[in-house]
Amino acid sequence: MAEITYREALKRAMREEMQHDPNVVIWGEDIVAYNNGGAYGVTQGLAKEFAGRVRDVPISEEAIIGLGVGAAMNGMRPICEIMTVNFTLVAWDQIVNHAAKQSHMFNGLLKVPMVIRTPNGHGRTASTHSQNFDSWFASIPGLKVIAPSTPYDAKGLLKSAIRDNDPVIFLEHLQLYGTKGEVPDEEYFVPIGESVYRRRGADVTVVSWGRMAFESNKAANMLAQDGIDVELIDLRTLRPLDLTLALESIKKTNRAIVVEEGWRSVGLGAEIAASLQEQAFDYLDAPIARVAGLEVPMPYAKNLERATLPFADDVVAAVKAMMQKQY
Amino acid sequence: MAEITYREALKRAMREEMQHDPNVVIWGEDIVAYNNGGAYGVTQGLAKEFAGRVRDVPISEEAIIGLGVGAAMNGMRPICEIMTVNFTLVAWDQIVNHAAKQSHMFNGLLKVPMVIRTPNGHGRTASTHSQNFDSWFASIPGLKVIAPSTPYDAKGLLKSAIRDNDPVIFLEHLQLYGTKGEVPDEEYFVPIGESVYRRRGADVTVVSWGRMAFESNKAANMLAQDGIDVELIDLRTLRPLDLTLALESIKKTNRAIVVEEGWRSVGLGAEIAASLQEQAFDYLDAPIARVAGLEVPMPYAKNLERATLPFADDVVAAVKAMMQKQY
Amino acid sequence: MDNQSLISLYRKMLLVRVFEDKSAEMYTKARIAGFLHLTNGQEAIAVGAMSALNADDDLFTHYRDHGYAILKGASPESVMAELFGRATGTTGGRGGSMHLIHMDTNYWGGYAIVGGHLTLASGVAAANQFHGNGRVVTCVMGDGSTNIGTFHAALNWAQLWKLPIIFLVENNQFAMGTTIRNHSALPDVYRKADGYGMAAEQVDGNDVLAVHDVIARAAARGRAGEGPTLVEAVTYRHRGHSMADPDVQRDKAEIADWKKRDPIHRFANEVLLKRGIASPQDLEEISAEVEARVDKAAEFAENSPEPALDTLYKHIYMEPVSNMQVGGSLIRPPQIGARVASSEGENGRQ
Amino acid sequence: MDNQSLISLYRKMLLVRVFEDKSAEMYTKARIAGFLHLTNGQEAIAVGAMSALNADDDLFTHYRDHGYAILKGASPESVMAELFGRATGTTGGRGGSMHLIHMDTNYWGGYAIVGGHLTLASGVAAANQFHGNGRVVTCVMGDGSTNIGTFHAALNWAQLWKLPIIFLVENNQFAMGTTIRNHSALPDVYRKADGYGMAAEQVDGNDVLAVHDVIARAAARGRAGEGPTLVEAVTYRHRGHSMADPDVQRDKAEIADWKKRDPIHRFANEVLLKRGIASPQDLEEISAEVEARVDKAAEFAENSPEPALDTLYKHIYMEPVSNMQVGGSLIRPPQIGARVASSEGENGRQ
Ligand SMILES: Cc1ncc(C[n+]2csc(CCOP(=O)(O)OP(=O)(O)O)c2C)c(N)n1
Ligand SMILES: Cc1ncc(C[n+]2csc(CCOP(=O)(O)OP(=O)(O)O)c2C)c(N)n1
Ligand SMILES: [Mg+2]
Ligand SMILES: [Mg+2]
Repeated sequence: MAEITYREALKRAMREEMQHDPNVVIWGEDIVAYNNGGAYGVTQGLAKEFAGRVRDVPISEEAIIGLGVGAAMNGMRPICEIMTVNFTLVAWDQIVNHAAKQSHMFNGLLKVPMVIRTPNGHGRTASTHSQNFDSWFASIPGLKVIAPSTPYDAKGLLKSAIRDNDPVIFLEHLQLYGTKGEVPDEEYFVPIGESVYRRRGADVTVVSWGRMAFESNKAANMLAQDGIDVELIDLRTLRPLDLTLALESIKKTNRAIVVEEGWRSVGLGAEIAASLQEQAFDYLDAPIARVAGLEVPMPYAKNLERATLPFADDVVAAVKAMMQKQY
Repeated sequence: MAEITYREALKRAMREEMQHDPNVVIWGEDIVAYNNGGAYGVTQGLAKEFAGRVRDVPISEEAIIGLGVGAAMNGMRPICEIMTVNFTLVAWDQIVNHAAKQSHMFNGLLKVPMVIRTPNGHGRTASTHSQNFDSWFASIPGLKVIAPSTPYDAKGLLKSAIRDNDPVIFLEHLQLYGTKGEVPDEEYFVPIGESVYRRRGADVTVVSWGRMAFESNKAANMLAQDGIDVELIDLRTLRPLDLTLALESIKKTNRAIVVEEGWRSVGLGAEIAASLQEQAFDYLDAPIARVAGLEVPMPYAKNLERATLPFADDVVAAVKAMMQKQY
Repeated sequence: MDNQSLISLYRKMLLVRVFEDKSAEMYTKARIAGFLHLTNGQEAIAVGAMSALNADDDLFTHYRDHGYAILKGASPESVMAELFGRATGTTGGRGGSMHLIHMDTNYWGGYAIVGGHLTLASGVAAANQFHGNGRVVTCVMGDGSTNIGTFHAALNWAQLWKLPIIFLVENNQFAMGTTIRNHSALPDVYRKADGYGMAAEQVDGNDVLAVHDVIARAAARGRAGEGPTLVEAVTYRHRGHSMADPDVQRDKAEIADWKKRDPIHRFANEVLLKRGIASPQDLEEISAEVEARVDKAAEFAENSPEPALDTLYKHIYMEPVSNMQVGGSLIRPPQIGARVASSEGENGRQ
Repeated sequence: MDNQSLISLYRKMLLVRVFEDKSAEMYTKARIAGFLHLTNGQEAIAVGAMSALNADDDLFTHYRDHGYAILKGASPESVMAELFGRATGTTGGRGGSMHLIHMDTNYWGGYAIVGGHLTLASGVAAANQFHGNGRVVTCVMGDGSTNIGTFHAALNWAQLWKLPIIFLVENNQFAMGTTIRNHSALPDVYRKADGYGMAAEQVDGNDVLAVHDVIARAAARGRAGEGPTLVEAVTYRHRGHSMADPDVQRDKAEIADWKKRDPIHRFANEVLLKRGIASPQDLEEISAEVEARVDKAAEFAENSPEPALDTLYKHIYMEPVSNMQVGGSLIRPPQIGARVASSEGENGRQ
């Protein structure tokens, strides 16, 4: 088992699936010529390997998604790359009113087996280029939404997503592309819709996903040194939302914190908190807390960007505050 | 004080503000010629009264919002009518990345005093034409979001919205256009950002807005006959979100239900439940419950549409279940 | 075209017309609700276009779609039942008037977000090209739909990749109540192709044979790998935008004038009767036959059941995840109230 | 144009060039982060265009905006400070390189969502028209931005209402790494105006005087109420798309070839020196002066403070509601952890 990057894991998933099924294609802006394949290099080399199946397209996200839906309905399995998640807004109607609704509205006569791959993330790119819409995606009936935090999950879930017969929003993360982890050489799939324990612990339940699962894990390591024993759940799939482990865990720890990167108000964290208090009301020793990004259009300046985003130390502080507070 | 419709109240607000300020204009699809003014008749007569200031525009919602933002920055106060909320998705980028971010990103050098008026609602129009995005709007920093449930609030809040210096999403409701209520002849304003008690009661707190505030009020009347005493809070503004009354009420009733029209997952109801349990944990005798629309692309068939949407009887059932249940 | 085919064009136009009139009647009888957009006056476009294409050629339309669905082969019964919102409709009552479909002959459906389907149609064309299956896509829209962003994004891409697709604009000169001079910088819609170097033709949309010829040429272009064509068929609708339209804004004289150019009467008079292909009596027989056909459809719809309530969650996902719950959440919402209760027992039934 | 003006064009082009080179240096020294898009090779467009317009004419640009901001009157200091993310920058460090602004002269800012600003610019033009103030808007974009929906929606509307606006496309023949032949059905961008019946001109974007003339004509058209013009200025960038671009895909010979057509050297040789307007020594003096100017800007930026943390919530709303809390919620989030603690005490400070 080799250590590879999250980026490489994604590429391997696509390569394997393109070998497996000739109808899998990749369409996106600057995924062929630029940088030998992609603004973030995820598709590097694939255009050469699969002639005619990886194509650069015009800048028009509404058309990338729309053509992807059409091609998917008509026998292909397109992977549509949107350069960053910020540009999905241009295609919002095509995602919500078209990709997500086709199979239900047309009573199962159509299906839309497409994957929309797009990275979240930041990097001093200011307010229109540093956003996180995980929560909105996770609220849309008809979509499946995936946000892996490790190379292993990135590969296994992307393979599942490509084989799935529903439209899948696959949320990668700029800050994770370079992170490494063990990935088997043999083929494997990670099932869609199953959360996982990243770490077992007795004191407090932390529920997270994507970059914040990564940061929460760091936080758990730091907290362990202070004798606080975190049980960390990585959701991996955001829709359908699997809260079975969170529920199991909270019945043991009696305390939970949801950690998310996006805006706090009406975030997926709110859904998780609301659901858990409904389901585990009698087990709670403290209100369910949320750590989230500040509700500010992201500024460019280094110090302001840092202040806006949540990191491991924010999780540490939140856990400590919860453990100390009397209710 | 005369009884007038919600529709008429909206029109009066626009007429008064257009008389007050020559920079107020209305742009939208089919608001002049069609039906003498608007698919739902809200602007009827205004084009004649204010020559050149009410204009039909091409079908291109991205341009309606974009031009509105530009005109607002440059000294006008445009009211942009989007025929129904469903079509705001076409303009999603223009709303989220442009309307909402301009003043912060440009450090206060620009302001965007525009109102985006658009109705929610249903009426056997199937899945792409029967949606509710209140929750998404309410999560966007930089926007103010209003959803009045009475003619009085419709007029007073629309006047406040037009005078406000920030972009306001003004969510009307098809099912409320024909409802009547008392509206003073004298000028008045309803402040943005203040929730209101619609009904005082001791047993259970119901928090709602828009059509569901209307339905919840019906439900409260029905419940009163069974001796259940509902305290009903109408949020009126969804962003900024005023939960002060809800908090006050829950400390008295110890039980709360949030009632919303849209999809349950990651809805504003989740935010309210999550916030209230954070703030009033020690006062709760039961988990905060949510009544919401089913997470289904809306079907056309009468029985299926009815099953998908929440009405007063759903609120009644939810309140009764909560009152009966032992925790 | 042989006489039989010419008579068939007439029958089809009449069928579409009579079907529309019947649905108008059923709307006023409250059998049909929501939006109902009728195509009276525009029948020559659908009939001319469909007659020039292969049975398996692909079709996308906007919401003014009853005629297209029937011409593609959906039975009038299934279409009327859909308008009624019944289980026997083309989508089992889910889509209604605006979202008919007939996948047996690659009719990919009616769409109601203006311009939204142009990109989908282009994607189907891209798949046709990828698979080299020789099928050509026709994508129908109104004049008002040529100003929205997706029109541009789709046409640029289609021309760039030389996709086998025909963009067919039914220019009835109004977007709801807004005349084309108030919504489009260029009222000559076909000239919008110039911005893409795309082939384009303008045609009298009330002349069924002219429409046939233009579409035949465009389809040949598509099949030959020469890329898309923008076709503008100029026409006029006899009724309001939808049954909800009071139609106050259009000029009464203009409407009367266009009614004189009715595509069905015109074809009957100028082709069938004039050339002696059919007698007035033949035409009356056809008419009676068509009326009976449509009556049967209405009767079928009337007698059809509503969709079963427990189908509501079906096909939100084509591939439900093992333990997926209703509403996309894997844990069961608390059992409070009807709203929640009504979704009970739906485990894994998406 | 008199000699002084000609020399001024040269000085301005050089200022933009030297500023770009300095920002590249500062980027490699990690003073600048994020995306940094430089305009080397394209300077004649900004300088030519701005020289043809009034000081209060409106300007919108895409993210390749340093030159435009400076030409509109923002001091090199404030621009460099913005690139550094400092409090003294044009937006106090909020926008960075892609979102410069200078409202004193109606420069409405740089925008980074491709095509997103075209509608905003049209709205500013609509307000100019409404107020009859005689101002003309210039809206700058790249060739890659002419394929997205908003391009179409904005151009149709602008032509329909005859708005006083110039759509100025800097056609550097690439959208990031994608050549125009792979992204645009028509590589002759100016011909996209044909779909709107809009006036259009194509111009050598490396000829500052030619650009001046075209923009002057377009502005006159706008001021005369004749509506918008689409201007295509053909050019080439000497560097990669941004500082992050390894620039592997462009042909080395092509780059070298275009460098021979460098707009600054060309103007110096073919106009200033050839016509005896300036001597080589004059040009060297200008160069030294410009270098010093830019050094001063970098020094200013270096010595400027970071924005104060407590300004973060300012201007999310221009008109905070009486009791509005941080993050749009009126009740205070629970005081747990740094994430929340950092937003303490912000009551009413939006
Ligand atoms: C994006 C969007 N905006 C607005 C509407 C509302 N609407 C429905 S049909 C229509 C007019 C369309 O006119 P046209 O394209 O000419 O088609 P016609 O109805 O004349 O056949 C409008 C504005 C919509 N369905 N979608
Ligand atoms: C809607 C959107 N999609 C994608 C991007 C990413 N992106 C930034 S610049 C660019 C290329 C634009 O090329 P062009 O318009 O020719 O301008 P140039 O950079 O050449 O000046 C792309 C794809 C974006 N910013 N916005
Ligand atoms: Mg029309
Ligand atoms: Mg370019």
